[in-house]
Amino acid sequence: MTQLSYRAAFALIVKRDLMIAFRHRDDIVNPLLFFIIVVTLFPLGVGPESTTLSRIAPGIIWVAALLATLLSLDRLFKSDYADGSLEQMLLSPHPVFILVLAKIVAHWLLTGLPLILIAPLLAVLLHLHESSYGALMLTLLLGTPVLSLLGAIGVALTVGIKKGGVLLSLLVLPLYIPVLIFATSAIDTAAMNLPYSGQLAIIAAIFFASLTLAPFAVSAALKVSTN
Amino acid sequence: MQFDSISAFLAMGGYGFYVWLSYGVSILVLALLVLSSLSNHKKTKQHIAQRQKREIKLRQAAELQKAQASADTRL
Amino acid sequence: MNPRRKKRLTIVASIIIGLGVVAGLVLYALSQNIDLFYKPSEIYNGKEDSGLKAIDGQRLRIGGLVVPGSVHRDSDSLKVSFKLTDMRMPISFSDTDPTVTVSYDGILPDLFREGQGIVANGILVNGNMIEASEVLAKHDENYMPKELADDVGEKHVKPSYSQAQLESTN
Amino acid sequence: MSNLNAKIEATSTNINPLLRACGLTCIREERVLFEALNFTIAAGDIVQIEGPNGAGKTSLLRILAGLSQPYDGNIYFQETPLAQQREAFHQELLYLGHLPGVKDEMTAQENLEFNLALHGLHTGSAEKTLSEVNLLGFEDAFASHLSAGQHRRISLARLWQSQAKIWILDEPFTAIDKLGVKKLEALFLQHADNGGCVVLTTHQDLSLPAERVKKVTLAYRFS
Amino acid sequence: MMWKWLHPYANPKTSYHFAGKILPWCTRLAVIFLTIGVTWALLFAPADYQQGDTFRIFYLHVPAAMLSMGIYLGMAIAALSSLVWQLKLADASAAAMAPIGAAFTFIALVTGAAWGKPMWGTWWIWDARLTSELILLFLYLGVIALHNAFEDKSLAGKAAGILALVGVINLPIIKYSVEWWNTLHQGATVSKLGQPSMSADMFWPFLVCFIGFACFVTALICLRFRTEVLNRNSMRPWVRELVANEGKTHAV
Repeated sequence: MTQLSYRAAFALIVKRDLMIAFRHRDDIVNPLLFFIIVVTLFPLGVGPESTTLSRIAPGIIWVAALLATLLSLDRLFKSDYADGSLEQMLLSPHPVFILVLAKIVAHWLLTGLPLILIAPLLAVLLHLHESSYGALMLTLLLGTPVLSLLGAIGVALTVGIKKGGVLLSLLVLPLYIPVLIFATSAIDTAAMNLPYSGQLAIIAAIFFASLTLAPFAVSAALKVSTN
Repeated sequence: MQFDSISAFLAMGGYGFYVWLSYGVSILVLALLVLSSLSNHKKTKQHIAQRQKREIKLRQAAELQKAQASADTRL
Repeated sequence: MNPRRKKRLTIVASIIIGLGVVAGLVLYALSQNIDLFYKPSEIYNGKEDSGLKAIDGQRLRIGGLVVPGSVHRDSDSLKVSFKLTDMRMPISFSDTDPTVTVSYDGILPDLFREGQGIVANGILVNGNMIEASEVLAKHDENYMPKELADDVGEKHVKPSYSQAQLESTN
Repeated sequence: MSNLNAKIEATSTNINPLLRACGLTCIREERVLFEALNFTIAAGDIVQIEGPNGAGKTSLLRILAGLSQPYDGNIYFQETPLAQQREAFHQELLYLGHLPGVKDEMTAQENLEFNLALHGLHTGSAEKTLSEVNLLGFEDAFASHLSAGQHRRISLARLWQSQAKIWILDEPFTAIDKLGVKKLEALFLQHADNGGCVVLTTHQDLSLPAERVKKVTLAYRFS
Repeated sequence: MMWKWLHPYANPKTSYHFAGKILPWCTRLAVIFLTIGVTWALLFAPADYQQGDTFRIFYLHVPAAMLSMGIYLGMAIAALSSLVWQLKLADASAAAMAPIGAAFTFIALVTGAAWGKPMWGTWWIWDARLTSELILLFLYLGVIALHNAFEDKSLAGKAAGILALVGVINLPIIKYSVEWWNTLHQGATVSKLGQPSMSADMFWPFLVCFIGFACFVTALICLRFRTEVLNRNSMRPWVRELVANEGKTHAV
């Protein structure tokens, strides 16, 4: 019997998830549209004054990114759970955390990456300070994978529960708070032309911590949920 | 004793509102916690007792049915 | 080494490396000035560790001791200004200490007094003036009864306001 | 060994045990489904698990496959507890549950190929295998256009390629026509003869020779 | 196994009765200590030279804050042992602790706000310690919500345990946030061994209050633990017997 290597198993799952998502484009487009609409609501609600907008821009973009990710999390395990493929993956002869990591990476490619690409455009609409663009991109680059990783823990815990939607946000949003705090603080600091490497280092630390530990938490949670 | 009169005690040196707010909320929360814990315990026991009664009934019904069935075959 | 062992070793090693990276990043972050906190002397000389100086118009947090005798209160509004100097233990003041002037328009916290440690959020103007949007009193972790404090020579009078002063905000 | 709550024909007299259940107890939502269950499944066995609805057949299969944890007791695969050798066990396991695990967004062939690849099998002959389960001509059809029976056939197609010794099948005949059932039964017999074992639940009567099929009968319990 | 001596207590029946035996003693101790402690704190402890009588909030705020973290730590340890060693009773005790911890976190936050308003000049500031204590409250609420979301109590316990363990990272942040970041919140007073930064006539009532709260928490954990054990073992003969017997005595 040929035994797939870790890398081959990882690539197999990523490829499959991407293929399914591209054939079912709503799943990619809808969270992105949600992100754009939420961000455009603020100038309408707060008023189009550019000084106010540029002050709250980092917060708006990050909160919208948080909510958009939260909205897209359902896709991560729910449909696989509903049609039994999750069960088959848990029974495959690979360590579960490899499969989980592959699914999270696919999720990030499908939600985090589009958010990062569209964010500078929205930042223009919100009159973000010119010197903050670098910080915005860097925090999103380091921060959105954390959103996918930590979110996966929440989804894995609630995947078996019928009305898990509200519960999911209750579990996941508190875990997102540190990322939000340090990301917006980094962007604010950058706006004042000050070094923001400290905040960036903390986000990077959160990223590495969740990258090493979340796959194990998720696989434990999936084993509980599919029980 | 740090206070000369009851009114001085209640005033808490001008900070009465904050002090009594703290103590009031704490007592309220802890009282609610104790009451809910006690009622939970009681409810659990009632729930178990109720289910036992239901099971006894179910078993009696099954035995009755069996007895009837065997009576039917004898006839 | 059998493949099963090898796999397990890879996993353990990657976890350890991951956590090591995390620890390193956290230590680095702690050496940085994340919350824009300055001491009065650092307004002049730049941050102790990085030498970074605050610029005019920058938002910052400043923390220090209120210099005795420096508090000036406007008699018919809530405007107040005072000088801050570096916090040091035990508390002492000398004329040569660098000081910054904080101006504030609002009700001071009850703990505010001369010689007290405070934290102010505000904007730096004119190199060593701070227009505070918020003044918060920082309390140290030492508690003692009044009598004992009187013996040591500490006393505290909380700031009081006249009706006219309070109404001036409205 | 007391098995108060279940009638068991699979016994421990076999020389070559693949799976051994020891003191299995399963409790679901405060109801005891079965208690202190002991049995052994050896190479060459076809075991049918019987019982009324709600007796815990599916739960027992899921515990055997290692998907659920029993409340008490242990499963041994080749005399070593499951938990200590998950990957080696999954290498030798093929489990098909109630749900076929077929993605609507993929074609029949892609579904089968993914399932085979996930379990480390060659994907080259997927098209030929699909013809075994009567899906010739449906290879490029998206699963969303196929019927429930066809979904089940896609997932069952793995059986023809499988090199796993232990097959655990939950209601494999649901939505399968008579001819398909015959074909599957023949495959089970062949698998058992080749040194594998099959554990399944079904409400249909198997047309296999009675001496080949061992039965585990679970009774409905009131508590 | 080195845990062999623990074995009798790993039996649900034994531990149920054991908790039942501790319960009345802890309740008595809690009532005694809390009565003395609160009276002392409110009437006899001297006012602080700076903070005046608001200092009396200290006697609620500090024990509540310490216990909110202590209970979380206990819950996380219980969750870990339930996940790693499959200890079913650890699960029950973790479930028992969550609501109590949430209540104490809430008290710590409210009393802190009521103390901060007159002293710092604000009900709330978004500094590291206050924010992370707030996140702690959210984590407790998440754990409780997960416990309620699953029908099967042992699954609920495992799921909530994973969340509790993920949240453990918050504890060191709360503990060290005051030293790491320059915040308004004062440093530790009580745990500074050797050179207490508090005079004795202020410290003793605190100690009495703290012991009282600790006994109170232990008693509550025992009570809720008993409920959880009953819930998880409701089909066991000993539980049926117990419930049937109590039903009889009540009927008489």
